Amino acid sequence: MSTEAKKPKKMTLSIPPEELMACGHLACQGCGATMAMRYMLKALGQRTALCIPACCWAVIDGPYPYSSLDCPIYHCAFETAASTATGVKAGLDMVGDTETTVVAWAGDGGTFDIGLQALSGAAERNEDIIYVCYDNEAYMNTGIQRSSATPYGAWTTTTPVKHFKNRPKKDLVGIMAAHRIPYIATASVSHPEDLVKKMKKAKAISGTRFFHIYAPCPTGWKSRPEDTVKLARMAVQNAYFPLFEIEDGEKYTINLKLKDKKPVDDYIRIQGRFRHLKPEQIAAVQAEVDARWARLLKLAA
Amino acid sequence: MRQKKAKKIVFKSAEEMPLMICSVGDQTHNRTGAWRNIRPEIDLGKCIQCGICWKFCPEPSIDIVDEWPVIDYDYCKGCGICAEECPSKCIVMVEERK
Amino acid sequence: MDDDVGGGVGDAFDEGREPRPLEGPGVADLAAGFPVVAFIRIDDKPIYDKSRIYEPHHVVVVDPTLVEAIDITDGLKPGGTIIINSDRRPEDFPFHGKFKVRTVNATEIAVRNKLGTMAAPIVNTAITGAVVKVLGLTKLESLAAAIREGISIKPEDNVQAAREAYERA
Amino acid sequence: MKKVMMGNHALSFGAKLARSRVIAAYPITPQTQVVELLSEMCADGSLDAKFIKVESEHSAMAACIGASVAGARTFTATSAQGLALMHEMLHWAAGGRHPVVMGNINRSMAPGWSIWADQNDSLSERDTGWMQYYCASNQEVVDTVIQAFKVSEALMIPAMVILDAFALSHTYEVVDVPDQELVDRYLPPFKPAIKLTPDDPRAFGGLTGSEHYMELRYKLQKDMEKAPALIEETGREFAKAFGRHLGLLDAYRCDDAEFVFITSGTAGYTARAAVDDLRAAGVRAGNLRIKVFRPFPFAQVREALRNVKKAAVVDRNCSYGAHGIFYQEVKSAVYGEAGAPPILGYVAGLGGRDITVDSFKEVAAHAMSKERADEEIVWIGVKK
Repeated sequence: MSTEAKKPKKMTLSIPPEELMACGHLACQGCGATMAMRYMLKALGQRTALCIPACCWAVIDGPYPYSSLDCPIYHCAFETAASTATGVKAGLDMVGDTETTVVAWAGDGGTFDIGLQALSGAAERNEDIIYVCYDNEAYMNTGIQRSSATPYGAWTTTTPVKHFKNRPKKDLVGIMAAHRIPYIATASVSHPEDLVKKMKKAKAISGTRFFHIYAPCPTGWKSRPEDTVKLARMAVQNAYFPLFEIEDGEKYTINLKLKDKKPVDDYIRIQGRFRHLKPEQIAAVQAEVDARWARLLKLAA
Repeated sequence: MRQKKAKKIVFKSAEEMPLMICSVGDQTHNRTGAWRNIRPEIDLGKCIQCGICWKFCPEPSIDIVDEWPVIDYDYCKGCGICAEECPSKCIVMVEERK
Repeated sequence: MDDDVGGGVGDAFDEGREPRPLEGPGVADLAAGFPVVAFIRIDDKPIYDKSRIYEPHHVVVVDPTLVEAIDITDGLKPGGTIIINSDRRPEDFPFHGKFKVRTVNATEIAVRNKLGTMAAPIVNTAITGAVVKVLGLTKLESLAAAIREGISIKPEDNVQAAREAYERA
Repeated sequence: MKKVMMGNHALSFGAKLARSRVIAAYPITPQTQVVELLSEMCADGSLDAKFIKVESEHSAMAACIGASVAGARTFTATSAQGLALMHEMLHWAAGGRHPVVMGNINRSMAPGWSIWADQNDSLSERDTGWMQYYCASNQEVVDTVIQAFKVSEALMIPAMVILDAFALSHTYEVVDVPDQELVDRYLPPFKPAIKLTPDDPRAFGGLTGSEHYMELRYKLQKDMEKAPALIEETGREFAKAFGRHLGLLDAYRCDDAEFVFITSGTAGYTARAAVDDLRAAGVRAGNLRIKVFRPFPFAQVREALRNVKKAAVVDRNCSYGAHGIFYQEVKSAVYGEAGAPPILGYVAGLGGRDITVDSFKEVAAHAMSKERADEEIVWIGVKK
């Protein structure tokens, strides 16, 4: 392999080249959450302050006295991402820094479950923060226990195969929409351009902005590390995790229209956490996804 | 884009530690390349310089040097996303000899 | 620390006299309908005793129904004063004679001055007018100034209620 | 300027005079007037602060921590159940070295629901790394808030300013409100050496291994140990500026005392009245009010008890299965001292039961009838 063989052309990168995340971090191989952080920081830039509760990122960033990010971070208590971010924003404002974007960056456990009260409080007050939930659909940092973001059918260490989770994932975006906050978006690590674009849009809005980012976890989903982007893309294309925005709790916009909506079957089959599902159970997943998609189309019409 | 490769920080006494529990350096002392079981190899002859491998690298351990992707094996954990996503199939995963 | 409770009773109450510390540990209950007891100590010297008062010199009864419900004379020092918000005469009360009883219809005064409603009259300022007069605590104008400083809603109606009670008591 | 105000408003005035920049609070009886007045002050512009009306005490302390690490002077207030809900964040504030100052109204813990005074709420937080000041008058409340900010910011350790429910929180007293200009001279703006800013990006509070954690806590303890001297020093400075001394202990007629009460909070003032009565009856009594419980003034208590023949600690709290909590600390302060007096422990006033001059006389009579402590707890005023 040699570079002399070909004349290099000028590369056009589809996302900003600036890196605010350094190598050496502690994420597992093929970690979706790590990609989500990298893309968000590319969009928001260095003047970003992060509040990170207990979640994978509490570890990924690196232990004391290190950090992998070139932004200030406050590692906060599990249920306090939104409330700590509220305080950081107020504190920065009062010391004269009104420019820094304050981000609460939490996993699904810290958002859907233990941090929901603080998030709801911050959203109701319309605090001037961006709240990002990177969703890997279980408590991965503690070793794959079910959260209320765990989808129907999934195995976790607390929903063993014989008693897999038989309730659907909580509709968090719906809950956030009910708060009538100025901006809500879903995003996926398979679509970094879309993520960066929406994050930049959110940065220019004031008030509470909420992102739900789909972040596959090879460790917890029992999938191959190299399939992380593929799985995320499949989830977008089969409407398992559609990409859309909600402005002011009302105006729904679907960012990626699905002309040819794929079935969930392939997506389910390449993840070990769903291995036990029988065809009729997969059909139930399909029915749920179809119903959610139909509802979204109606809301966005 | 190139990251500095920092040294490990050793505090010899409590006195040397800042009052607040805060970072004083980055994680680049941690050569995560040691985790790797399979290594990506890029055939630049087939590379179309699309930047997709760079875009999807979670470390990020793929740099763009003179318009070509270059893998930093000090940090590449060998996840294989670059090979999986490469549209020209110019990256192959090769078993690491340890 | 000796001087820290010995200051004046505040601008409005001060009148340039010897300062009088003032205390009232409220034993407020959470819900409506419970009897509420509050206390005030007045002295020229610093007051350190922070406990409730068990043997008062005077008793002020804001809610006349309490006269039937509890023994409002419990612990009252002989010859003490009882000021009751009531439309009855002092001699109508059984403890009249044993104690010095004074009545003022603070409810009527409050309602006429649009303080609360007939069902829930707000009688605090009216009864205070009577207390200040009967016990000779301070001048009416000092009380009026305190009310204006401390009450942001309808201050003049409250001052008027206090004035009427002061004049009638 | 002298004003008649309730203890809760004394807290608000303290926070205002200290120029708090961020206040995050949640209402709880008997604390509500603290936050009501502060929100009015923020609304009418007399206080240039952000008031965050959070949805729980847990979030209140989280927001205070966030604001503090960003470099803002931060205040909150709570009581009892609210303080207990904050428990996790109290560790966070102290461990993270965020000098938040908080008013706590001492209220008994449920169940059954109680809104009245005792100290088990704040004393349950004694091991969190917060400084604790117990006040006996509204003047002391307003003064202590100002001093607490000065000490806390010097040491980067948070502090609670504590007052009894109703007996102080809702009691109106005369307060000499310190002059703003003098307060500004006494308490300069908060300028932490390290703070959360993109200009100096750091990760705060990350995963800390056993090779580092202990040193960080060692530093907290070492700085805590500096607090007693600093409290005395800033107390003298306060006296110079405002004419009122603020110290660790308040010794009343202790100089020649043979028998002393050891007290805290408002009971520590009621005890003075009992001391006067005992003196009139020929007993050389005194009262040692412990104003600062954390850090515990071990050396100062030891010194104060040097010539005392007997001491009775009256606790408005109980560590169930052990003793009154001040009693434990006082005993450990004199442990092993040659000639240390017998120290007896009394528990009184739980759930807002009144502690009266007579309660103290009962304590004195009991203590004087004993050679030494022969019960773990002597209960005062309980229907056994």
